[in-house]
Amino acid sequence: MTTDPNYPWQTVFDKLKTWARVNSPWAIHFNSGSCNGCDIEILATLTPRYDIERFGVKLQGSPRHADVLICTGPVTRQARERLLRTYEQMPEPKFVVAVGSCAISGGVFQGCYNVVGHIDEVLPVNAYIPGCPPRPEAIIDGVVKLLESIKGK
Amino acid sequence: MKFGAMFVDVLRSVFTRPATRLYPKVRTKAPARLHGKLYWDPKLCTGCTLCVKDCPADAIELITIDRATKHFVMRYHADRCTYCAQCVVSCRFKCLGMSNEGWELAALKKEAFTVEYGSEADLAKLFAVEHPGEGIPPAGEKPASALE
Amino acid sequence: MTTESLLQQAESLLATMSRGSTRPETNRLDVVIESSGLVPAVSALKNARWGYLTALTGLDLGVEAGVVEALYHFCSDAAVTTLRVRLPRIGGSVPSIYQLIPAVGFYERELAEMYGVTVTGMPDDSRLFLPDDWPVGVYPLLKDFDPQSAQPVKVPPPPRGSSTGERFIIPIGPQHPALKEPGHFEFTVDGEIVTAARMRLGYVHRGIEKAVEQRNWIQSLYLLERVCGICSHTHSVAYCLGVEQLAQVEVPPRAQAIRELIAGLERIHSHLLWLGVAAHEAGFDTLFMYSWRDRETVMDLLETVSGNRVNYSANILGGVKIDITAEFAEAIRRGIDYLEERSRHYLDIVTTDTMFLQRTRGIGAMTREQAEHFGVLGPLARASGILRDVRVEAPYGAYTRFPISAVTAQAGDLEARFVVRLKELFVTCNAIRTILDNLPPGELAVKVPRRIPAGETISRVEAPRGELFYFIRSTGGDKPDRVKVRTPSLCNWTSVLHQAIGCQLADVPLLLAGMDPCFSCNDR
Amino acid sequence: MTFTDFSPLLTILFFPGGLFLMGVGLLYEWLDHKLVARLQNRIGPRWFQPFADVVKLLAKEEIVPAIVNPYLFVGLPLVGLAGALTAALYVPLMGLPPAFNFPGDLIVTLYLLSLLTLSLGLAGWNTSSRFSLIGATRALTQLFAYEAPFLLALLGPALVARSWQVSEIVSRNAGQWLIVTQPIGFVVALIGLMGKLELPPFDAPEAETEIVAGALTEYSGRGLALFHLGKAVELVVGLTLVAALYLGGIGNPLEFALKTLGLLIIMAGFQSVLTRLRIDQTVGLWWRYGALLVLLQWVIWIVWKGLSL
Repeated sequence: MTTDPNYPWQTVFDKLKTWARVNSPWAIHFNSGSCNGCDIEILATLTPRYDIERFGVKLQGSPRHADVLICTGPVTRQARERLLRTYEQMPEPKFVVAVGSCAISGGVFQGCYNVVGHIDEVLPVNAYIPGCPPRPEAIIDGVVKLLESIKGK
Repeated sequence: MKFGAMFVDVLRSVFTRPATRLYPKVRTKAPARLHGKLYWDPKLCTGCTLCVKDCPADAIELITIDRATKHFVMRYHADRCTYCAQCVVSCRFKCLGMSNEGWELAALKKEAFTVEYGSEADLAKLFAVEHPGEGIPPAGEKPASALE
Repeated sequence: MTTESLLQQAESLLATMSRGSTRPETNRLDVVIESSGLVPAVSALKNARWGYLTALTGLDLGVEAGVVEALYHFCSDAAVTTLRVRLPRIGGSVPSIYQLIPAVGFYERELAEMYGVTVTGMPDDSRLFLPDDWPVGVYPLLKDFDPQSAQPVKVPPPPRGSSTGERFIIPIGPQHPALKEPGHFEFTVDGEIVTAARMRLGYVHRGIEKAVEQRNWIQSLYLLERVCGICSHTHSVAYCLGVEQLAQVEVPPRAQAIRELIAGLERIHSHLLWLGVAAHEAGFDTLFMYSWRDRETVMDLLETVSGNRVNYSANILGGVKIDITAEFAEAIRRGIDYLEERSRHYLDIVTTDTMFLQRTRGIGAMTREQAEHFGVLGPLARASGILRDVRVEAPYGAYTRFPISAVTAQAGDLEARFVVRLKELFVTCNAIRTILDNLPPGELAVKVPRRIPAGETISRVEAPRGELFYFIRSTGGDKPDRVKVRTPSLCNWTSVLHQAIGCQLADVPLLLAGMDPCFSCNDR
Repeated sequence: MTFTDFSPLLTILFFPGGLFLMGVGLLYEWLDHKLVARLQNRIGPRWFQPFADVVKLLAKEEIVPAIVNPYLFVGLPLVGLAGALTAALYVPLMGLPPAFNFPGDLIVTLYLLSLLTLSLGLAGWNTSSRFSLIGATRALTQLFAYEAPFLLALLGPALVARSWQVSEIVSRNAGQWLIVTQPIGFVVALIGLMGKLELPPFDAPEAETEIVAGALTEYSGRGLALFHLGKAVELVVGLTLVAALYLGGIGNPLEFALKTLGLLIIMAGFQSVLTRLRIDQTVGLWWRYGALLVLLQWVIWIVWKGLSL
């Protein structure tokens, strides 16, 4: 593939790439100190009532396969390094979604001695979904907003 | 001992519609008691700050504009809030409540989560104090309900 | 035996070791012993089969007092005997009782790393909750702990497990599809057979027990509710019960009934959630999908009633926030009927499906003796034939008015754990119906003072995973002095790690799921 | 009409080989996912989902781990896909006569189909991440478990037709529904196909909850996409083979498409009602029941033939 912007196929390829990216966001989930509430709501979005596979979202086990890192919880000292490593293992382009109030701001866990901070102090975050925990619908709403923003890029 | 005990369920699914709700295309109404975004009525507030004291997540700031005439501005951080409604219980003057509609709060920028409530004049005064020399913001620049 | 005679028996058993005993509450005996008397005292209780060790609380009485206490709580039905060992604040030491009670391993490690108490003779003294980069000699639960002193220190990277020879180590976690929460396991395998198992906790350790000391009584309620997002209500009930005992307020009967009602709904949601997760671990995604589809029914009920799907915040100190109107009661009844029918169907599936039984029947079997030896709690214990359920042994709140019958099974294998949990759903459904039919009228809450009178109390609550233990101490201020949370998962790990040895690697995820682990509960 | 009239290059690159085959494969994959989703009472993915997945993966960064042999890492997915695509040339794809044929091509096809699993296993060994290693071991163990029964089951129709050439078997057995006379062979062949494709309940080599993604754990981007495509192609080829050999030949393309669809529905049903087998259980199942039953059926068939002669 050539990278010459004047090459007419380039725009078509770019459009195709963006289309594929928006329609196939494979996700990986990392809990860096959450109370579990957000995690089960994320899992609930996979189940028949919400079925996020409608949007092409699949939960992957290996960071190498994932496009979107879904983070929950404040970042604890012990989990920080693993969170970073998981992010580094993901291939480009990658996106980060922070789910839950404590992932965004620390929530109730502000000032706890083993909490380093919230997600965006450790990783660049692309979308925030507040709630304690957010309803599965709210998570879908957040994912849709993230995909819209990718489309716009 | 049976082979494929879930066969009945699976077969039934062939002839029934999926249990999936088509959100966001089709939106069902959230339950009336749902703890969504907090709202605040500046007229009733006496500035006792019990809500601030009892908030487990520091989500509420009550900024005094004028103590004597009971003018306050409430700065609410939707991203810190745990939606527990303790502030609603703690408030003796019923000036706080949680909306059952404001729950789709997702945003791409964190700034969207800080909301200021108060009368327009009080908000303008606060803005002048916090952003000296920038002049009064045009109306609608920082609306009270930035999240909606 | 009545609580009174149990306590008298304990008192006479401990008479020779006792350096003074008190009865702080009607169901509690508090015996002060020397650290040299600990092993004889524990053996005396163990030999007489007096209850089981339920928790080990560390307590710092402050810099002026210069004393750190280690409290060993034993429970037998409703009676609680506490062995109180007073130690100097610096350089205190207690002997390990691991040889007598293996379940104490985690508690002793916690005591050592949180309070700097030396426990002599611990088989494993590695870090449990604190991070690897935590400086040596800094103990977070001491009253004069300064967060600034806990700056990260450089640690050598852990030796990367070699795959030479027969030692082939499979790491599971902290990020792994089988674990929705971070914990770290290392399974040494020989082919597909597990030969050794290690575990590292602390990825979700946030330091809630310390944070509680900096928040007022009301804020602490919501913080403790978020110890765990699955059994959040039981955590807040345990805390409320304790604080209400300290404040000596009587919660209105209606509030108590509503608390039990929500706890029942929560148990249904938790068990169905577990059923799905366990099925997923076994590679039976269809059962996962269907059980979670039906679980949405109870989630809807909880959301309609309380306003939140997960952390319901139904409790306030002194009562509840929410009322159950006739309209809600009707909705709950309808939902319960559907769920009961579905649960029967799921029970049928897990006990008859040939392929699924191949993965559960006879796997991870634990005899009654083993279960007692490891101090197992909750459905895990009940699946091995031990009736261990706080709601039955020591009814609290509305359980005195709406009693519940415990479900037990004998086989102790994974299948029995499925059966026990699913049958508990029927019992729970019936209890909810009884409550709805006889919902007492009256107030929803009474006022609880902002400052709680000084004192110590213990509250035990049956969470979906087993007994939840809270020790709460107040010094009369507007903030708690100490809240100790001992969650059921922590007690159950020892047994599961033992069972994993000799199992197929493919059975390990299901075996871990079988105890319904909750890392956020463990780590706090 | 045979496709040998066309330029062979065109045949291989576009139709029925290459692009067309991949397209059909991805469509079948979507159908499979959609069916499983519907059986689980949910909506499931949209029709273009596998296409979006593959395009996205192709456009993604490919991380080559430092410790692997880079040539093998890049080459193995190609070998796997090439094997599956080549196999397609010898089967009556979409009810059309095979593009190429020679006596004994059935055996060659079956071995070409195994190439994907072999390269998957090698890829796992090469990556030498712990999950990949276990995944690779399991994939190869499973290969040895189902290969023989699968082969025996597909040779049943060959025995009837007295030929080992796919086109010959198909034309000689046309109209004969061997599913009726050789039901055991059919079931073993279908389940063997599921084992080959590592579909549940034979997904132990990529069991998410135990070993993350098995041999493919370290693959990202292009390599993953190629393996993905290889699986999709193998799905079509396998379905075609089983349908052609057991369900009364090829008939016309529409009829044939319906036959393969029917097989897919049965497979989706199996996937949804069965629990994953442990690798030792899989091996036990194949050798203890699969292989023995097929042999038994052969014996019965031979004896019956001998008596009727």
